[in-house]
Amino acid sequence: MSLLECRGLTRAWGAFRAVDGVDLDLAEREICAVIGPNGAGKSTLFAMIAGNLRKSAGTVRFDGEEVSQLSAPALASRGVARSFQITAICPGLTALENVRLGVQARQPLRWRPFGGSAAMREGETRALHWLERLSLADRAQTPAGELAHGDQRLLEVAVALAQEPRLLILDEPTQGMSVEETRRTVDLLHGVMAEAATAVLLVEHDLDVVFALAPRIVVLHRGRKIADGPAAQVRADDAVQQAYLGGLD
Amino acid sequence: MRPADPRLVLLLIALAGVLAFVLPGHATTLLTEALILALFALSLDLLVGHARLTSFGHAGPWALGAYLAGAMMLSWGVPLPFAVLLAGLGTAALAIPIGWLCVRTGGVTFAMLSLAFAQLGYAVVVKWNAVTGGSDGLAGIPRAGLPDVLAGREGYHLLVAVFLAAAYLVAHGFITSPLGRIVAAVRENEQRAEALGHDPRRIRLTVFVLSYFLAGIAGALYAGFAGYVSPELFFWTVSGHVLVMVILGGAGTLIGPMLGALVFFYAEHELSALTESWGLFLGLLFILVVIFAPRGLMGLVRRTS
Amino acid sequence: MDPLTLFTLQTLNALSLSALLFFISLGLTLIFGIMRVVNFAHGALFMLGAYVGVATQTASGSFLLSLIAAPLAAAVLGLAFERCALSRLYAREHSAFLLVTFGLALALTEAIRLIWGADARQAELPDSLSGIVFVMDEPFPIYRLLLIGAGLACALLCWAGLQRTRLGLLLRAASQNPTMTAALGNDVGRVRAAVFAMACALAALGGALAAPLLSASLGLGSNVIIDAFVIVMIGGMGSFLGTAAGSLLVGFAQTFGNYYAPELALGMTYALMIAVLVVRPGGLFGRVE
Amino acid sequence: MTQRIARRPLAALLAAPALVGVGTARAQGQPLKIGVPTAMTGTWAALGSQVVRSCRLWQKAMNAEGGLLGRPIEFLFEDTQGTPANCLRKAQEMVERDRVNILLGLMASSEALAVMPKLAEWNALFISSVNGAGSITAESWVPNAFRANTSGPMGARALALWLRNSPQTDFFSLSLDYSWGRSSVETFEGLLRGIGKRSIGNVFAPVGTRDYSSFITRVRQANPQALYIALTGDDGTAFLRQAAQYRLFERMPVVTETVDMLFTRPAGEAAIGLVGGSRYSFAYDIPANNTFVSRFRAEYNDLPDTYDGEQWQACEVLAAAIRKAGSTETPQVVAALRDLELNSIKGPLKIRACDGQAEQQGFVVRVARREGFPYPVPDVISTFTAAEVTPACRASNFT
Repeated sequence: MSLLECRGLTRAWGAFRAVDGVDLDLAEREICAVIGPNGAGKSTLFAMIAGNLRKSAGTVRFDGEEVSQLSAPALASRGVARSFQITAICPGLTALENVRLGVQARQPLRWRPFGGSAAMREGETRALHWLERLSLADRAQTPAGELAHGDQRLLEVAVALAQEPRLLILDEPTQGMSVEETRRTVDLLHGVMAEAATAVLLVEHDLDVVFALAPRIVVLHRGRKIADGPAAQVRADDAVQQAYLGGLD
Repeated sequence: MRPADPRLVLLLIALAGVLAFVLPGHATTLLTEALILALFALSLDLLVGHARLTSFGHAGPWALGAYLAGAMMLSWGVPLPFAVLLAGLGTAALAIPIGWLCVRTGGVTFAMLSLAFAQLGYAVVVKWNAVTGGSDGLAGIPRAGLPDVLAGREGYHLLVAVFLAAAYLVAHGFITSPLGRIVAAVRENEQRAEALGHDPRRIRLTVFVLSYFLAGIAGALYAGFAGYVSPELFFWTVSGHVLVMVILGGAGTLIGPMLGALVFFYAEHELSALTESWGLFLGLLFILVVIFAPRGLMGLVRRTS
Repeated sequence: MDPLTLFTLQTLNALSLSALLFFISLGLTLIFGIMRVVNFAHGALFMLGAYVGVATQTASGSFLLSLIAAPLAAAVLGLAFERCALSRLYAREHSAFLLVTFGLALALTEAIRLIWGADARQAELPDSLSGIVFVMDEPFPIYRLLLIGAGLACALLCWAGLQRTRLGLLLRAASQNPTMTAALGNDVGRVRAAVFAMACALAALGGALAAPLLSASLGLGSNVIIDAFVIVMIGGMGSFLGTAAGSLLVGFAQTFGNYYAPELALGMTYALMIAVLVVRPGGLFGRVE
Repeated sequence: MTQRIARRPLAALLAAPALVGVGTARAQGQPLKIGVPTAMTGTWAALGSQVVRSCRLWQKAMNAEGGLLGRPIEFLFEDTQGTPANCLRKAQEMVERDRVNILLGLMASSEALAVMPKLAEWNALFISSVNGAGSITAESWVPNAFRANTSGPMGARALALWLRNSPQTDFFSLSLDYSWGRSSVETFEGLLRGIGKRSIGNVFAPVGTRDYSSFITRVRQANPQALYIALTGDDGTAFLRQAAQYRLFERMPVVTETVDMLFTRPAGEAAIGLVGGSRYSFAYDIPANNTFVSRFRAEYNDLPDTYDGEQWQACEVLAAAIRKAGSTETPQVVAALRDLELNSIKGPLKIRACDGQAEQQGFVVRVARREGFPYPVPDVISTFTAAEVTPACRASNFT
């Protein structure tokens, strides 16, 4: 039984259908990339899955439970973690604190109004672990807002991973990074994604990154799924080339 | 800005408490009122400093706490400590529905909604003569049920100092607690807070209710201190003054607003004793502080130390 | 009075109150709209306008001159204050503006008391304006008709100014995106200075127009500011159209409320404000921040 | 705490010109400190400035004659902005730091009601000169509190007595929706029934009302033969000006509980013809009052208004009590005040032992043009004896 089952996901603004009847299944710990030209509806699809955007039609089942109407926080506490196209981190708090908040999101007494210092300390050690895995440990005490753009992207991934999610959504993790930074990020992501027991949905423009990280690829075009399968097969698919590389209609 | 070290703050409060036995009578009474205002400013700092929700209507819970405690002590002789706590709880209970409406918005809309609720409180209190005494207010409120040693000037001062210390511990405990850190996360980035599984509105409501609870406690202590409550306590100028105390002291540090309250209180009190035109000098003082002390007085303290 | 006459008179009363409220709140919405800043000193500037208006009219005998002198004085004060205090604070948080305008309010109120003393000041209206006109054989003051006319004219003038002129375009651009406007080579600093001075002038104009009805007194400032906040919030912060609508809504609500249910009138205004802000946090016409 | 700097209030423009002592004060003894926590700024500033200048004039007069019991008078003025919170703090500081045991000149009724329960604890006494609320000498009365000034109900009573022989029978009342307004209208309507007239309605404008147009329309709709208003200060001025613009006074005479030049003067022409009770009128023609008025005009080049006269009278009452007691200690002065009789600028006066209210004459005045005065001024048109206008002991109303 798959972790995530999306049936007929649609989002329309008036006549324009940003996402048009997309079905998507994802198994436990499966890593899948979603690619497509700009405006293909990738981010819209993810926003609907993560509960950030209301669905015009379609259903989402997560871990066997019907979650179509749930809000983002509700989905998050069910084990969905995500990074955003525009980095969403707490600029005024230190990098360590940001990641610790990720760890805290899974702790049972996370809403304690008083005390909880033991759980907080334990959270910090776990957080430090994720910072090291994303090579940010040396800037643990730096306010997140003062980190470089690339590091902020990595920090956001660290926060998401710290939540030990069942499903991790990464929205263009290497966007705005230099070639060198991108290669470093891909190596880091490859390591952590293998280690973490989480399924991953990845949105990425850089095909090298996609083919490096994702065994399975889904291709969106004009809101519709035009290909879904192992990387090599999709790569050779002429419909993909048609939409992507060749004569765009 | 990071809140200061709690041990230092508790020491300062203990020092202020002990001063009652050193200072001449009138100076103690003055300091008691200043400590109550410090508690009031502390409660607002939870909203303005920690959750970045600027409230223009913080006179609302302050006056509500005063009226609740005043009525309890005047009509039913409820002992003061219980009246103060019950008044705080009553204010917190009312803060839930009010908060649910206010925290949905932010920025100036939140400020104006809180102002509107405080003014609504003023309108209700002025009209409801039977219970609130209308524009004459409630006079002759006894410090019910207090043993003589606590009802006297020094005793009441110590009681206020104890309440202030407790309120500070509650506030400091809250902002360093897991929930307190989530409030900070919501302040910093709502989208990230949602992605961490927290509903921003409900999280903001917790800090809103705690802030109103402490403001209600401060108001109740004032009712016991002055023995009189009147609709003026609801007035928007009171909200303006406490907001100025918080900003003057340095929002977000808990100790800053408490110091801001003392500085504001003594500046207005001493200046108005020196000259009828105290408004001119106090106004110019604020303008200069804003320009040359960006992070408020605590900013100055931090920069020099 | 038969019901129709009563209704007509009350409508005229409501329109004159709406015009007065429009003048009171226009300056506030202009400042917030352009600079996203709440001006605590708005009430004190309104009071300054009333005092300068009365003083000018007493000295010169011309009501028209007072309507020019009051805004001018406030504009000069506003410009000076903006240059030496506000201009240093634009990079700072909102709370800095709150505190500095609160300081200005305190200082200005005390300065007015020092200059003009504590007693209320008054000047007789010129004969041409203190007459009455019969509406369905009931007397109605000409001055209130003038107020309605002035309100309408000012509304149209401001609307046209904002929508049709280059300065208006510049103001709106600066309010939506100051950085972009600056990038396009406009000196946003000067725009802000002009806006603050203009808002002070409008507040003072409101004061000068209100003086014949209310007289210039020290309590004027603190009472007026609450009405201005209510109107600007109901109409929509920074929305010029919203301020006009808010003034009409509150003007009619207060006039008819005071007639039929004076007991509830005080609480009703705030209940109305809460209702609007809960349903539409940005106000009727405003943009949610 | 900061050493008490010798208090030199800034020579604010409005305050009296520097008091140059005419004769050197012959009094040597330790100064008699009297506390005056009043509203020198804020909405009540105009009333506060009258209280302050009247106290200063009395101080100058007393010190020129050697002070009280050989002790020079020293007033401690503190600004309360008219709010009870400030008033309590300032009064407490005067009592505890400056050893003041006599408080005068409190402004708002709410301030008096806040301070009175503390008088016993402070062992201090308070003589009211401004507060008109009936409750001060009724349900809220405390032993150390006295009221030298005419109360609200006494003003309404004098007016009702004058209205006995006026043709109008149907009255409508208008006031602000706060306790002084409500008690004033309630008293007046009760008195109307006593003189065979009737009230055909009343309306209370919300506190802070600026525009009275809909209330003026309401009055016109009720179309009474006469209108009773209980408004003072800025509210009174605003109403008179706006009602005059509607030509309301051509349709019906307007009467009021208390006529202060404070609000009739800025109302200008609109105030002409206004009839009402008066707590003090400079036009009351008796020798004591005439000397006070001439002394006042010599000092301030202005006519003494309601609260100038009331404050002076309160000071006279204090002086008489201290002389009678031969001491300035609270218990003795309080005892001396009970059943104290003296002739003040408003004629014979007796402080009642049971509730501290000064039994004194009631006056009715009409605002009219008078040559030699730049603006319309109130003229005394009728006087009533103390017995006729003072309510029963500890009653805030007339049964």
